[in-house]
Amino acid sequence: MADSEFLPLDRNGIADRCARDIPEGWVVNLGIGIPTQVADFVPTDREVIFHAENGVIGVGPAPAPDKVNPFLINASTTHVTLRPGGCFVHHADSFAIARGGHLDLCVLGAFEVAQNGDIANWARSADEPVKQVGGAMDLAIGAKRLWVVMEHTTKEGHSRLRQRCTYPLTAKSVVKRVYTNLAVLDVTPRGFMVLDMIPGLTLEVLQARTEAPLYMEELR
Amino acid sequence: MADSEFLPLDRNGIADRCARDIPEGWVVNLGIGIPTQVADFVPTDREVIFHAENGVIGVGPAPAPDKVNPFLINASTTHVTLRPGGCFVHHADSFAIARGGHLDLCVLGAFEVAQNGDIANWARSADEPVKQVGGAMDLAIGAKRLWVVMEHTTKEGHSRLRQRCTYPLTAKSVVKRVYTNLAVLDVTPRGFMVLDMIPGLTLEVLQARTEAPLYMEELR
Amino acid sequence: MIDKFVHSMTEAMAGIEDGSTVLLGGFGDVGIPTPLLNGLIEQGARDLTIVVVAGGRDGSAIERLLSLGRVRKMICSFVRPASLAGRLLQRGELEVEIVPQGTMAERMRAAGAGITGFYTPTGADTLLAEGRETREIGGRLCLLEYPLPGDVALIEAWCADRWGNLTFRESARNFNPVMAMAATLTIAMTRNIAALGEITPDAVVTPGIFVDRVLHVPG
Amino acid sequence: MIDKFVHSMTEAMAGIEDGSTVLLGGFGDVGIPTPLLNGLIEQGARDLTIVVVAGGRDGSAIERLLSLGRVRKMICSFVRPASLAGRLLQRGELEVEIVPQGTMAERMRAAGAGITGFYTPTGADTLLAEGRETREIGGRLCLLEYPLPGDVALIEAWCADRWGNLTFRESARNFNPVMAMAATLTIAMTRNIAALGEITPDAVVTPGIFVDRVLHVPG
Repeated sequence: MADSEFLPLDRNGIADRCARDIPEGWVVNLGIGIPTQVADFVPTDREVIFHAENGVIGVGPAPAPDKVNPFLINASTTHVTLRPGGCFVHHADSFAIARGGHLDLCVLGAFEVAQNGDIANWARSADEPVKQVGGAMDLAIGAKRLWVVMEHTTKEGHSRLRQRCTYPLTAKSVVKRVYTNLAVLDVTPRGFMVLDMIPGLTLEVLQARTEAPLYMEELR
Repeated sequence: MADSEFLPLDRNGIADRCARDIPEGWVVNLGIGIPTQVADFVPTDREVIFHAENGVIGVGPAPAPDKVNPFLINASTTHVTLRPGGCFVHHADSFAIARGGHLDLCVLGAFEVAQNGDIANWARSADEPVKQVGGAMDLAIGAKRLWVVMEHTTKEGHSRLRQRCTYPLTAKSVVKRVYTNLAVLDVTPRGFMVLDMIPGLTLEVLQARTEAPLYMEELR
Repeated sequence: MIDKFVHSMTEAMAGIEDGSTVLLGGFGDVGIPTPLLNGLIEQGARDLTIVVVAGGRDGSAIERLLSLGRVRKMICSFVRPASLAGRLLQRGELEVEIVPQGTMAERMRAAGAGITGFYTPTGADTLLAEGRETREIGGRLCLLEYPLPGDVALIEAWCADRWGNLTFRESARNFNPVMAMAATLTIAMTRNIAALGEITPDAVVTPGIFVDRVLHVPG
Repeated sequence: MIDKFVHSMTEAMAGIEDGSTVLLGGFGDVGIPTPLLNGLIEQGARDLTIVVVAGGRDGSAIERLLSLGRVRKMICSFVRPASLAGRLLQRGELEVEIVPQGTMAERMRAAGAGITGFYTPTGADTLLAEGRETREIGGRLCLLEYPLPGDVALIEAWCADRWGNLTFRESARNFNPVMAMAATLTIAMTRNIAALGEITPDAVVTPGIFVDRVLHVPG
């Protein structure tokens, strides 16, 4: 089957697909990259409380260019607004929220996710001298649910969904769901369960691009 | 020498004597009992910041009867005022101040103080079924300086300044100074050093009422 | 629309189960959510563990809860021998865990902050450390303490909005914000209500994230 | 009269010694006390350990401090390979300790709160735990973390009074209040000054207890 028979989602498409599954009322932290874009696809009339590591609770959309508040940024250090009902806390309180189980959801990018829910998203190898961990480890262990949004494969075509991660771990057994440009998959005791695929894609084709074994629930 | 030749301080006298030694600018926590009275003897033009365990920073004097704010009490649960510059924190932050070394001074009452600075002020015996610890253990280990104000002897005439405490300890090796109705004593590596005595009292008489050995620095 | 306001005491207390650990805000007579405590008495849950700074004065709602035999265990800093809690303890009808006040606050903060244990010098050299794990850190004996989470927290606030953002009056703040973050189900009563956004963002003391239900109890 | 205001940068920086650990507030470009950092550069202390969330952008005061060879070690969450810090690290000219951002904040809070150690699941299953003490608590692997105190903290505030009470602007709060409580000598710069009592008691974010010196830097 040729690629032309299905159209992988672009970054906005992945973000949009993820945003669809976030219900009103959840407290959500969005990581840097595609995750940050998820907020753009949550309708503004659906009240979702976005938390940023730097102590902003109730992050709103980007300001109009002439309304930028220089003191108000999110964890990606881009200027944002504050929703009515939002507030500010300091870094230790902000991470108390993240680590203490008060986030209904955290959405992170990743290099790899393993079928047992392990996530690798902070370093490409143990020997890499320069590392950037940020808040990923805190968020990964602390949120009630961790979802990952990422490309299904690397640029070289290697699967990012794996039996075991090959990159250094961020946390073990924490990922609940993965949104890729090809599919939505839950991490289950049996491994990756395909919930949804882009139109035109079959489980066989998806499996061919995925190192970890996949399964689908039979329709009853 | 008969008792009539010297007049032991009353509770106000002890509090007053202690207050004299508190310089401007210190952050001070006062325990329940005589310690609370110490604040009454700090002149209002000497800026001392009183901290109460229940999260009041900058405790001021008692309000006029018609100016009582029902929401504003100190750790002894009596109504107080707030000095300009005062503020409120929650209990965990309040004890972060106490335990984190941010109090220049804590003044507590005690049953006994030992010559190595041990303090016993929370329980009369290990077997006592009903205990009240409050914040004493937190304050005792956390303040930069711990001073004790107490009667020199029990009602039965037993010395409260001891070689070793006989009551259950609140903390070990923390008391720096003791103010009693008879004397002011520093806890030093050599034991209790008498700094000051009430008029008419001699070291011999004081020693006769004190189980722990005392010494005075010779005038040079 | 997020709306954490509930409109009756029954709704506020719904689902509190027998055997729950209930965190009770307040210090002295200030910041105690007495109407919620009365609601809990009415609701009927028993075999409770309550966490509260002191064992309850005569005539208080806590004393009433105790007198009805609804409390199995009390975790607190003070029990007065002459109080009902003191008498129940001496008769062996109430289990009491005495915790230094700062450790009590810190253990609840730890529960709220995802800290799974911490060391403190508080109490390490005392009776309270008997049979427990200690460790010398930086030349100082320290006691290992574990988090103190609640199934439920009952909180008194001064002002609240529909997201559950809370402010407190003066020293009525005390344990309330700490308990709010430490419980699975945080139920706040508030004297006043504000429209969303009406509480200045910098003035919010307890973010609504920590609050599940808000009951307006004027006066 | 308590007056924590100092009236020159020289006075603000007085006594910072070689070898000090300096906590630097800020996140992104917000809440960074750049004038104080420039003051520190001027003051001359070297062999510093700096604690800061990220390794400094091109053109930042942190980059300047690094470029002058004044920093021995950096404790941070992010170092970009292309940054000066990244290059110094790769050349072996800078020691870097990478700490998860939440652990970094919590370690400073612990330093300020008298907590002598704590356990967290953060990082326990990772490279960062290699060779370090872990412990299973409640079925979860946890890492033992120690406090991270500073000799000095440099803080940016929005408004201050003579007792050193501070407020912050929006997300400029970030690490500043945490670092203020974690350092022996906390030096704050403030854009605005208030008379004592003018900041509403409930609006004080950092009590003056945690602050040693305040420098007014308008604008």
